[in-house]
Amino acid sequence: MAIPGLEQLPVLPVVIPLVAAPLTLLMKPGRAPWAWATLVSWVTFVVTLLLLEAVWVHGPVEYAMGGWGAPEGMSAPIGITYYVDLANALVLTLVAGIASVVFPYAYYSVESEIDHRQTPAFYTALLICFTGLLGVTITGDAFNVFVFLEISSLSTYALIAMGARNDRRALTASFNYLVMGTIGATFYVIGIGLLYQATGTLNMLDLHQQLMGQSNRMVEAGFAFIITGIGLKLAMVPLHLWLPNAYCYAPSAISAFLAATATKVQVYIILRFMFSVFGFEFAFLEVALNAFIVLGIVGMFYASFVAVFRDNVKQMLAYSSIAQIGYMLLGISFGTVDGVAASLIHVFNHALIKAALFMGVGCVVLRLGSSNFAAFNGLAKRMPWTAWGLIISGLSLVGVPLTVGFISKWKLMEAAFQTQTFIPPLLIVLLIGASSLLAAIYIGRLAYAMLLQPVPEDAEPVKEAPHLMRITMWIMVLANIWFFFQTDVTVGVATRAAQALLDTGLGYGGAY
Amino acid sequence: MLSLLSPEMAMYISLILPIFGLFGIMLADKVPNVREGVTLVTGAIVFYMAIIVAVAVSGGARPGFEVAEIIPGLAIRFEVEPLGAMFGVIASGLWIVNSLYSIGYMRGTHEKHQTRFYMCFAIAIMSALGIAYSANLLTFFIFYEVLTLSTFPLVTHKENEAARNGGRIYLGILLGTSIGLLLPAIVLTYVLTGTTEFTLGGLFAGGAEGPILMATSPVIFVLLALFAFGIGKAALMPIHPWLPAAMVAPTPVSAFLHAVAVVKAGVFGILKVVIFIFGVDFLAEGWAADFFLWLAAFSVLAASAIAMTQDNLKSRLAFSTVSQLSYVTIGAMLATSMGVAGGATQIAAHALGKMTLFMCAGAIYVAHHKSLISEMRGLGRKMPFTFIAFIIGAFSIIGLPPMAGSWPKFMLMWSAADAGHQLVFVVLIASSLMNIVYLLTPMLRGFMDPMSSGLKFDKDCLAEAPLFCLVPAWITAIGTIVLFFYIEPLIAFLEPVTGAIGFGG
Amino acid sequence: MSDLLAGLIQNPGMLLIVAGVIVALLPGRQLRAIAALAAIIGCYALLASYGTAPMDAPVLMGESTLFGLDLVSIRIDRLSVVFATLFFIAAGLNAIYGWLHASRMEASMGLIYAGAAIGGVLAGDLLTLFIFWELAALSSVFIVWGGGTHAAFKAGMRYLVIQVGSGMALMAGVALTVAATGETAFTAMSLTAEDGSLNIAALLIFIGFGVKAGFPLLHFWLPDAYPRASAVGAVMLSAFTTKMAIYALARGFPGEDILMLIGAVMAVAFIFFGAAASDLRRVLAYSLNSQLGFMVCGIGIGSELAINGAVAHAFASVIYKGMLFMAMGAVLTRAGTLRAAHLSGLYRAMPLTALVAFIGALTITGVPLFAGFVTKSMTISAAGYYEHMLVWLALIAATVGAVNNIGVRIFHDTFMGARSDAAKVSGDAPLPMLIAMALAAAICLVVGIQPTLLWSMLPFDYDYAAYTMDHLITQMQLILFAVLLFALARRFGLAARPRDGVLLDVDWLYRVPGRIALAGVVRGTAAAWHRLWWGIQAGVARLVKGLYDTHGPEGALARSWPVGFMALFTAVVLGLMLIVTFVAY
Amino acid sequence: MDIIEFIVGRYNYWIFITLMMIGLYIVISRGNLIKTIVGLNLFQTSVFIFYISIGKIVGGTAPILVGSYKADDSYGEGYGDESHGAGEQTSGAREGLHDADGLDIPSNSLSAEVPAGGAPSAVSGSLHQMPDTARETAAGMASGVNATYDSVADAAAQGAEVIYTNPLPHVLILTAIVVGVATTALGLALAVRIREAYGTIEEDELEAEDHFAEFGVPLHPEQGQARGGAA
Repeated sequence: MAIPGLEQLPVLPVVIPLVAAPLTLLMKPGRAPWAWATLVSWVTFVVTLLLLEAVWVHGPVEYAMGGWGAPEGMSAPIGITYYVDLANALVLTLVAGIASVVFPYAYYSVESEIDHRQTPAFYTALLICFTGLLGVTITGDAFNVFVFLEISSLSTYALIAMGARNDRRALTASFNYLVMGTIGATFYVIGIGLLYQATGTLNMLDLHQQLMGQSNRMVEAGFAFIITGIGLKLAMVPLHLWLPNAYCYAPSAISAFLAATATKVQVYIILRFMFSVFGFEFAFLEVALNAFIVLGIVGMFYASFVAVFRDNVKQMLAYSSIAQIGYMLLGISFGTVDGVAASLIHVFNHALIKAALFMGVGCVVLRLGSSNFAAFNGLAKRMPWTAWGLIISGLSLVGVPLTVGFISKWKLMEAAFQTQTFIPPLLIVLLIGASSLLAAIYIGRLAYAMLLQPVPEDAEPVKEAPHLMRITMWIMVLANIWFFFQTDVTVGVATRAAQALLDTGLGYGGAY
Repeated sequence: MLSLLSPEMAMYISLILPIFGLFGIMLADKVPNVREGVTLVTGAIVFYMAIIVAVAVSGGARPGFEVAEIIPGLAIRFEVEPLGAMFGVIASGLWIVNSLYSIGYMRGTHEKHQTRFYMCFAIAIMSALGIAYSANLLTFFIFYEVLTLSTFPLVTHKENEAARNGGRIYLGILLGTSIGLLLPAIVLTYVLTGTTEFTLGGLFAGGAEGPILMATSPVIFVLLALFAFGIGKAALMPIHPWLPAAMVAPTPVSAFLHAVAVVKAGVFGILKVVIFIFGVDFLAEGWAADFFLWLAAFSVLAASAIAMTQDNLKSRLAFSTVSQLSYVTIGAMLATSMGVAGGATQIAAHALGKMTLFMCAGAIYVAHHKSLISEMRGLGRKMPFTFIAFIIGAFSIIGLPPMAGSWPKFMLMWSAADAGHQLVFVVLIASSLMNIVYLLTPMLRGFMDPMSSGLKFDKDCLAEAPLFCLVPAWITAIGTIVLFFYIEPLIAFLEPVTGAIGFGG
Repeated sequence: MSDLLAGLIQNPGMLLIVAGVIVALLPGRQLRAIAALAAIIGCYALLASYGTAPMDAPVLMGESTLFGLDLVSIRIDRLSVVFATLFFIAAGLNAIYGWLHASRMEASMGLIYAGAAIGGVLAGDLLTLFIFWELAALSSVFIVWGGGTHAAFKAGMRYLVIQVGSGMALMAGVALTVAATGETAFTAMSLTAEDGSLNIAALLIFIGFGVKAGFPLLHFWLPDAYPRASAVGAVMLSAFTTKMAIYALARGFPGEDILMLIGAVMAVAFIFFGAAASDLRRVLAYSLNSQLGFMVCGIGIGSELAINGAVAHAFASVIYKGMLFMAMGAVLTRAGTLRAAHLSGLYRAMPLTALVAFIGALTITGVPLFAGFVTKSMTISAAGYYEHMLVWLALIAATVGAVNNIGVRIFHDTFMGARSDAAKVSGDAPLPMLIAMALAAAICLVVGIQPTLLWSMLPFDYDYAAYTMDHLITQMQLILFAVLLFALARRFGLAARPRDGVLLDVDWLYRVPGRIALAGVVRGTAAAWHRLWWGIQAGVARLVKGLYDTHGPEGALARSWPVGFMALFTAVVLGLMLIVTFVAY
Repeated sequence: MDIIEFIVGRYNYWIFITLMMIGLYIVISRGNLIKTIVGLNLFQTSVFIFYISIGKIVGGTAPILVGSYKADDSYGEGYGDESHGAGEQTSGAREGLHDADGLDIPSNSLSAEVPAGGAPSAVSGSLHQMPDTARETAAGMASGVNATYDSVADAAAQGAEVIYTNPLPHVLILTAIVVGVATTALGLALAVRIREAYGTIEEDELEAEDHFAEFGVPLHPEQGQARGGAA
């Protein structure tokens, strides 16, 4: 890469929060850790933006950790490489962007939900989690993915458990997540081990080179382990069982952050492995893609049905996330540029949507102390800003035009129409429509409660959420609208990213 | 004055002003007179703007502007053509009438949440105008959804169990069909053609380069099915139940939204799709439309039959609306220029006629709290003005001169003759005859029969509804007669899009 | 002002309609009657100012364009003018007749009805004809409802349905014509197309006309509705609708062979219904229908003489039939009933009315010196001349029937004989009614004595001498023979007075099986839908319940599971994946 | 192929799989949180063994350069052909693996004799069969010394004489062990907190309490504190 002064750019998104994290622990409880974390997230966000721009202009960027790149004449780098193309640049920007909004948002929510003395620890964990998510995205080394995955996961377990002050179930949820997450990660490691045994390399691009045209049981088994492992982290139906409680009982800010980023990063990993690593020549890919169609559709409906019946808004949104992951899987399963682009677009858009929604719920939890439906009755009168923010982002979730959700749905349907799978395209599109409708039902339930239900008579008057929370939430809400009109960032980048991924997957272009 | 505002500016104003009106209404929450005043002033201005636009359109202009291009080929854009201008004028004009009526009704029945009521109405009218002025399917879809959502609080206005149930069905079917079917249809259109713009002559017909698909392709059928059922507001059987379900709303809502804005938005959409997406001639070439023609014909008759059995006046009118809306669908699916012109005329004629009927039904409710036909016997003698207005409206629906409703029937028959579907005659004639039975009988019983037992009057004098209820009903009733005589200008106005000026047109 | 309205408003009929609307707003019966009469005279003056024109060179006025079609609101030729004049006379007589007794609605609607009929006969094109056609239906139904009884209401509904059906058939025919030819001019057409096939458009129009003309099987509305109107209303009804249809047939289907058959059947068949009816106005209605048969026959024959005869008979028929309805109306006004079984010997109380009825009977039976003689003989001559034996026989038979129905039943049985209880009324008809009846009787006499007055107005110049020995002898023989026959029959009890009760006509078909079938279809459709709809709702409810059981907070698919279960599940999924990969590989 | 050899020859896999299954079984079947963590630990440990065993060659030594460079034409050229050569080699090796019957897992026979003959044997099937062991070794060493390519090639060529154990899996698994320790620590900490919050670390009891808290009715009224649907 030839941008003077920016040679070290790819490493910064990981290094900055990683270095900042332990420093946070040294700070006094209160504003300082929060301000520091926020600052870090902003700086990181700027870095990722620069990175995105660089990748957009100059093409994929490779960065060899410690200068241990590929020796002259050798295809594989020796050390760990960071490899940034548009796909992960987009996800990186997304994660950093979400963080830069959620971290400032977190202040009041954290103050109320977490023991004051623990705040430095909280922000430390948050930054580590942030690091992990960025690292997973940015790295080009399969084993390094595991390391970062566990970095983010471990801190996530801790963060979720911090919700225990509000509800002790956070502890069990966290514990369950820990067990499941560890199993998932271990599966992943086994898979990587098998691949390593088969190819002798861990670098993803090199793995792809080695695996081209090769299929044997070891690789197949590796594939199975990796997909199961990532699927578990991704909360792909039927491996989603840990997610609802984890998202539900986590502190509000954490719910918002995780829902918007964690699973999204996993989707990226799946994409990376399926197309960049295994590729279309890999015999089993097609079976997997077909399985993803089914899993995606099942997830879309099953989780939506559950969400419809939930009485806790956070749980409802958690299940909704599972359903939305179904859309992403569906997009991937088409195995076309449009499909993968649609998936990436939905990754981006859904992050905005869910962040806004969970932030809104966080405001309600802060003021009313509950995320049960009952608390939302008449909310439009009591906390109009929060309520309307929730409604708009809810509409976005449904896929109503003028919000980003519509773009996702549009691209997904467009992709479905252009794809030949064993299910007729029209049927898939109609199913997408039908599942959007289920989203409309549960969001409609929420909107109905907020807009048309009377305020409980014995309710005490409440204030709106603090300005900071409202503003940050509304930044997300407005982003939901802004990115409807400004689709260059999503559609443009995602399409090119998908193109690159698929080119790699098809065995030409892309890689080096 | 007309020249002071460009039609584009008028479009901006008419799309944005209702929002300001909304805030005005909100601010005037506690002062009903000011609140209703704001509604009326907004309505008057919007109506005026719609007329400016229509005048410009009749002069051959196609004012329009683009808000944003989302994805290449997919933009939020407005452009007015005669059909839209007509719908805009109807919707905004009748909004004023309806606002007057609402004052009488809402105060007369002491409804709660009147501010919310007027606010939702303002959004609904804005979205109706947005639908009218949309230049492509995406924009149409957006405002279509806004219309659905903004009318939901109106439907559930009474906030009792029945209202909630009705609202659930209303929203379920309308949202379900639009997201589940209409959106896929739009996406498929986009996938096939790379755009969703309403193109004169038909997007699929393809203009000079020739059609994108064979007119006989099954894809055309699938698309037409998605559109015909996806635009659920057109209430084509079997997706009509939302319309009777919506009758739980206060009568002004039924009168305006479910006789004018909402349902007309639906059939307007069907017409737009047939004219601008498929292309009338293109559709006529294939076989796809025939199925929907007969489905619409079935709707006409079956809905009439169901209407006959309804004792609740409003639900009888609702099924009548289902039946009458299918006229427009028939017109569209006949796929001739006279057919679409007939459909377009039916939009205008039925809007006036059915609104009269609903407002009269509401007037009866305001005056005597009667909604069942069996309770209205002999009432006509007490409120003759209401009942006579109803009868005029009914005559229009039946299709008797000199009420506007007769022309669409004639045009549809003409079109059926053109298309060679003589069986449509039978349907239209049977529909008229059934209309007589179920629309006129209750009203005449109001004059002829002895007073229902539930009605007690101390004094032997008239017991009419408030003037605010009565005058609007008479305005629209007279409107049907006026439109009868002014049909030719309307046809000429629509000619650029329908291609129908009559024989040889 | 729109083009269409500007064209229409030149039509005197349209002006009369406007006058009708204004009259509706006026207070007081007298004032309304005066205004109505003034409007009638004024509009007639307008018509008169248009003059007349020969059949082959009509004067067209009030042109406008609609759907690219040329509409002609007024066509002045001798056929249209004679009917328009007739309708003006009838309207004038009705206004006088109803001076004191017409309700607001009847006064107004009567004027609109007359206006619609006048507009219809003047209409130069099919669309304008359609407009007035429907307007006539629309306004006349209010007159039926003017009867004010539940029976009148129901009969009115039936009347409206069939009348609108007629209009719709006309509309359909017009639409077909227009679509095929682009022409709407109302000219002679044929039921057979050029290639010999059936002309659907013409057939639809023919059916539309036929309904109003009371074709057999399509006629039932007539004896159903007319007797149920008020005294004034029935007079109004008797004049316009059917004659308008006769005009339309004469204009549209002259010489259409099928009309001869239809006319013959009408002329004969309705005699028997008339004889069996108990309500006297019903008798008149059937008689009217039978007389229409004369005209239809004339039109079917299609010669100039026959057309002239049909038109002349229509003219006479409106007057004398109106007169008879007026007489019966007067009886109804005074006696309060028209049940044949309850009325006899009325002449003592109502001598002048009896006289009018007598004149009416003489006219309709075709006694020389009365209008009926000259007009009937024209048609009968036309039929004879052209050797339409069957038609000739039918017309003769109808004349005989008229003797019974009008001469015997209406005049003799009602006014003569012993005075029944119901006949003990306070006095003769009110003055305006008497004036109207006298005027009508005068017209009958004038036309009968000086037929050339009417001849000059007929469509074709045809030198016809009514008072020839041949005609006189034939007619007198017929009448005397018929009177003798009925007298003998009555003496030997062969022709008893009909008892009260419902006379079943074709309307039975729709009153009983038709109604049951329609109700069945309607109820069936509605029930099927409701069942389906409830089924759908119940199904959805069941589905939601089922989903709740599985997906609800406590459902197996949605509850929180212990970690062991999750792990097991994951292991199972992994196992499946491995198996699938191994199998697939 | 002899079935016994097949089984015995892959004993490291059997150990790994057995351990893994035991761990997983404990996680699945034990309701006690601590036991769950123990199971999880076993489960992870099995993976450590798996990794270590795939890197191990009997008789192999730590990847420290020994001896001196011996020119071996074929081998040297092989590497001299850059990635192309490497690719060929790998694919050749992979075919060899592929042909291996049974599990299709390349035989990683720890008991195999080290054949004489140096370089060619490094890629022959009977020796430790990591196809790119040599290359990886080279790479690992190269990174270790941060040397130029030439020296790497030299070193590789030299190393080819000595059997090195592949160090990379060991390195990787060190990281994994750290992760595992952290996980265990966190899990135990959580167990402590759960015990503080609920007074129990038995899962079924936790579940019952949560259920009661949420729905207000006992989870299994008829069975008391019986275990839920997991079984």
